[in-house]
Amino acid sequence: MSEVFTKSMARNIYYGGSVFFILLFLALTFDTMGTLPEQDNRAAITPQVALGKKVWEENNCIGCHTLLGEGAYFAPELGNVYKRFGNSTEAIKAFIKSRPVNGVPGRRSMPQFNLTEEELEAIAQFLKYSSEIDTQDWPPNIQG
Amino acid sequence: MKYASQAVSKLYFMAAIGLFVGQILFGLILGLQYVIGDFLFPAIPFNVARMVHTNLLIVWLLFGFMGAAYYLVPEEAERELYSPKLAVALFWIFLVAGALTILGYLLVPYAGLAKMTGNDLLPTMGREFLEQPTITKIGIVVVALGFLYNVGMTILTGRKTVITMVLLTGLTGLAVLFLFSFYNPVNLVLDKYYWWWVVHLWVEGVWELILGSILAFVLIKVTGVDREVIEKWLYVIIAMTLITGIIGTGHHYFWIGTPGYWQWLGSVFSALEPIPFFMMTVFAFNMVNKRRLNHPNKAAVLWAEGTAVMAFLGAGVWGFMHTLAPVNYYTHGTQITAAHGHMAFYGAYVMIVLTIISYAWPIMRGEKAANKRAQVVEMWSFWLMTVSMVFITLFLTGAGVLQTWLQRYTDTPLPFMEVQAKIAPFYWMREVAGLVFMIGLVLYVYSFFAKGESAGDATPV
Amino acid sequence: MLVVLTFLNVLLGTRGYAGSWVQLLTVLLIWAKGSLIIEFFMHLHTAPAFWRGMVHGWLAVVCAGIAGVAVW
Amino acid sequence: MLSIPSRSQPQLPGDLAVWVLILAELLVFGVFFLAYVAAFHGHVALFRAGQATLSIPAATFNTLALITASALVVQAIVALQAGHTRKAGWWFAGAAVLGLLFLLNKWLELHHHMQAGISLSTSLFYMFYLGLVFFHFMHVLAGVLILAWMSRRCFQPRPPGMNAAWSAGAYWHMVDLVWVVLFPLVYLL
Repeated sequence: MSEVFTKSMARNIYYGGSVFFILLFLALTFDTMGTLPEQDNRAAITPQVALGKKVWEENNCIGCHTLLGEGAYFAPELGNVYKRFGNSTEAIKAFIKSRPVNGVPGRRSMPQFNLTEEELEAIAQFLKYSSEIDTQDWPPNIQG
Repeated sequence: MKYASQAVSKLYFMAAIGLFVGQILFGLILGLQYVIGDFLFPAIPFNVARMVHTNLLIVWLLFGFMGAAYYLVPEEAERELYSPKLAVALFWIFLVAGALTILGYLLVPYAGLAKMTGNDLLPTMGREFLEQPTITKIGIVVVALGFLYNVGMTILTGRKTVITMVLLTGLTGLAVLFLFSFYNPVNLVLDKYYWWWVVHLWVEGVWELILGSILAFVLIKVTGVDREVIEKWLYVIIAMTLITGIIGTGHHYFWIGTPGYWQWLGSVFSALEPIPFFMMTVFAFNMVNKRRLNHPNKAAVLWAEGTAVMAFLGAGVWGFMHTLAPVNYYTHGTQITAAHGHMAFYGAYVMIVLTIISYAWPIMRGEKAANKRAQVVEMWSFWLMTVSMVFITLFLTGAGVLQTWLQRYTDTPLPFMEVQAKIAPFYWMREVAGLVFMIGLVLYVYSFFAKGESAGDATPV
Repeated sequence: MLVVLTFLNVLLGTRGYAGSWVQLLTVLLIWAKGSLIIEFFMHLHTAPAFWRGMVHGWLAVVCAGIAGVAVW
Repeated sequence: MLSIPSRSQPQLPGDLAVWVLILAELLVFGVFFLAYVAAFHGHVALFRAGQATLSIPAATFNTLALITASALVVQAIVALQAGHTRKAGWWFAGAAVLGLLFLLNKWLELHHHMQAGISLSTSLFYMFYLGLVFFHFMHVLAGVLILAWMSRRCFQPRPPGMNAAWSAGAYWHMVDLVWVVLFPLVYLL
């Protein structure tokens, strides 16, 4: 079986193929950006939600939890925690507040972050906003 | 060693291995925290340990890539490095910045670190893998630019080969895509969408170019196969990588608030992502079989072949397992993801860095290959680490399957923490496998100091 | 030849015939046209068996998939 | 049917690298075709309603354009093999123009749908229709660029080698082959 296999052709395919698929990806991104307003719940983003996201980030919550399935797998999914806690921001706040400083012997426990009342309300609102993003019906059930 | 300036890579390799040890140490802590929940609490909570574990991984791999570039670029370009001084300076800047960041993670509460480093001015912290303070991120950009300048000038003013051009494209892509880590909109969906441009397009895009070119370089050296042959296969393989991998980003856009068509696009293209890895395996073994010389560095050949196989298994097979949207619907964000992540990172990136270190280190010490006993020790460490990683992956997969079943798939789903208690035996076994990995790593470090009779010269087949 | 087959294809498709035999015929036409392209345009009739088999195999699988649904 | 001197030994017409690409592309299209078929099976009424909004005459014209262009490419290769480089250049140019016609026609069709406010997210049918057609559209675009490039090189002092010509041809025929399946599948079935 004889065949021709040249380096220049392989190179052309590498460059051509890359450019082709980068352009395609950009086109799809463009389309996605146009569609997002319908499903990313951006109307619900208030200054409070913005503060909540900042609290979320500055306490590295993603280091234990997942949010919409992404993050660490050490603690429960929080994308739907608002719904799991019976559509209650108060329940979320109460849980965060109640964490013991020195943990629970032998068990995993969330640290006590000593958040202010404003921060607590903000993070709860952020989690409420997250739970209302259209995620194509994910997670499969309320347990996340 | 053909060019004196190649020696700077020694610094980089040393740092890489040192940080690797640190990474595994924190891996063991994490593994223990999975089963003894209050281990080291509240001194080192899980999130801090995990951040250290993953960030050390990224940083030491970057050290490894840079060291590899400083070693192979002068040899390929047939000239001294453009500026060895810059390379040394950047090394210390990067190391000190990295060490300070890690110390910051460990000594200051994360929120305090955010305040200290002015996260208010440009909030970029607190996102998975991108936890570094904004100022560290800026430092990474500066180091990357200086590094690119140094390597780029060497390549562009010297002999240009396919290997160096692909490497340069990969490194440039790495630096450019990292810029998206500074974009952090409040809109969570947008945040996640572009976050993947760093994470996915790194590990399933440009990093694979770096992997491919390092592997090609080592294969040319240890097999003596014609450069033409290796270079055109390199082109075809990385072309396939980008053709499948770029739209393959879609497998992260299933459930984060993005349009439904990504489920189809992501599933199809990422289902094809194993192809380039498969080609790489076939390619590596073919080249070794067609070798025209018997290189005395048997360990380096073993690492190179191991990379091809484990990258295929970890990135290809384990990735494919949960990449189809209907499967991913149930497995998304479970221990299955962790299993895939461990084997893919080890197989593709850890092993390629160890391959180039294995090849280059003896040469930088003035030998063709390490002595026979050192090589035997090194090969033992290869098998210990690789086999224990296979077991870590299998145990995590077991944990993930059970977790998916109990928490997601049944009619009576159990809460997260109850499920975690039920899968604890898998975590224990994973921890044991992790200990074996650590033993392998200690043996690996020891292999640099082992003494024995010389390994001899390359002989024609 | 290909042109004629295309018109036949269109004719079948537009006349609104229902039923799986029309669909099967359509698939048959796809297969015929595809084979012609592979053999003569792509010039695979002088190619090594592996490549010829791969491309023909692709066409066969796709056609079988379409036909499968038509009958099912 | 067409007279191309056959060779004694089995040989791949074109570069191995191109054939690897062709197999990969066929694989992608093939998976999407089968996915389409499966989705069709699940939502027959939706797909039938969607198909009714498509223009069959325009697509028929497009099929003929692509097939003719493929035939012209074959002529170009025959001419090039015989050493008639200028003639080959014209054949390539003709094929490229037909490809352009395809693109123009297709663009009008897509534009029409976009005007009607239809997008990838409108329905499952339109996701497949627009996705497949646009993906193929990009391939034709790439093919036209390649053919135009080949044509230009034919008029230059150093004409392209046979390997390049066969490879360009093989890629174009692949685009044609995919359309020959895509057209009946999406428009007619």
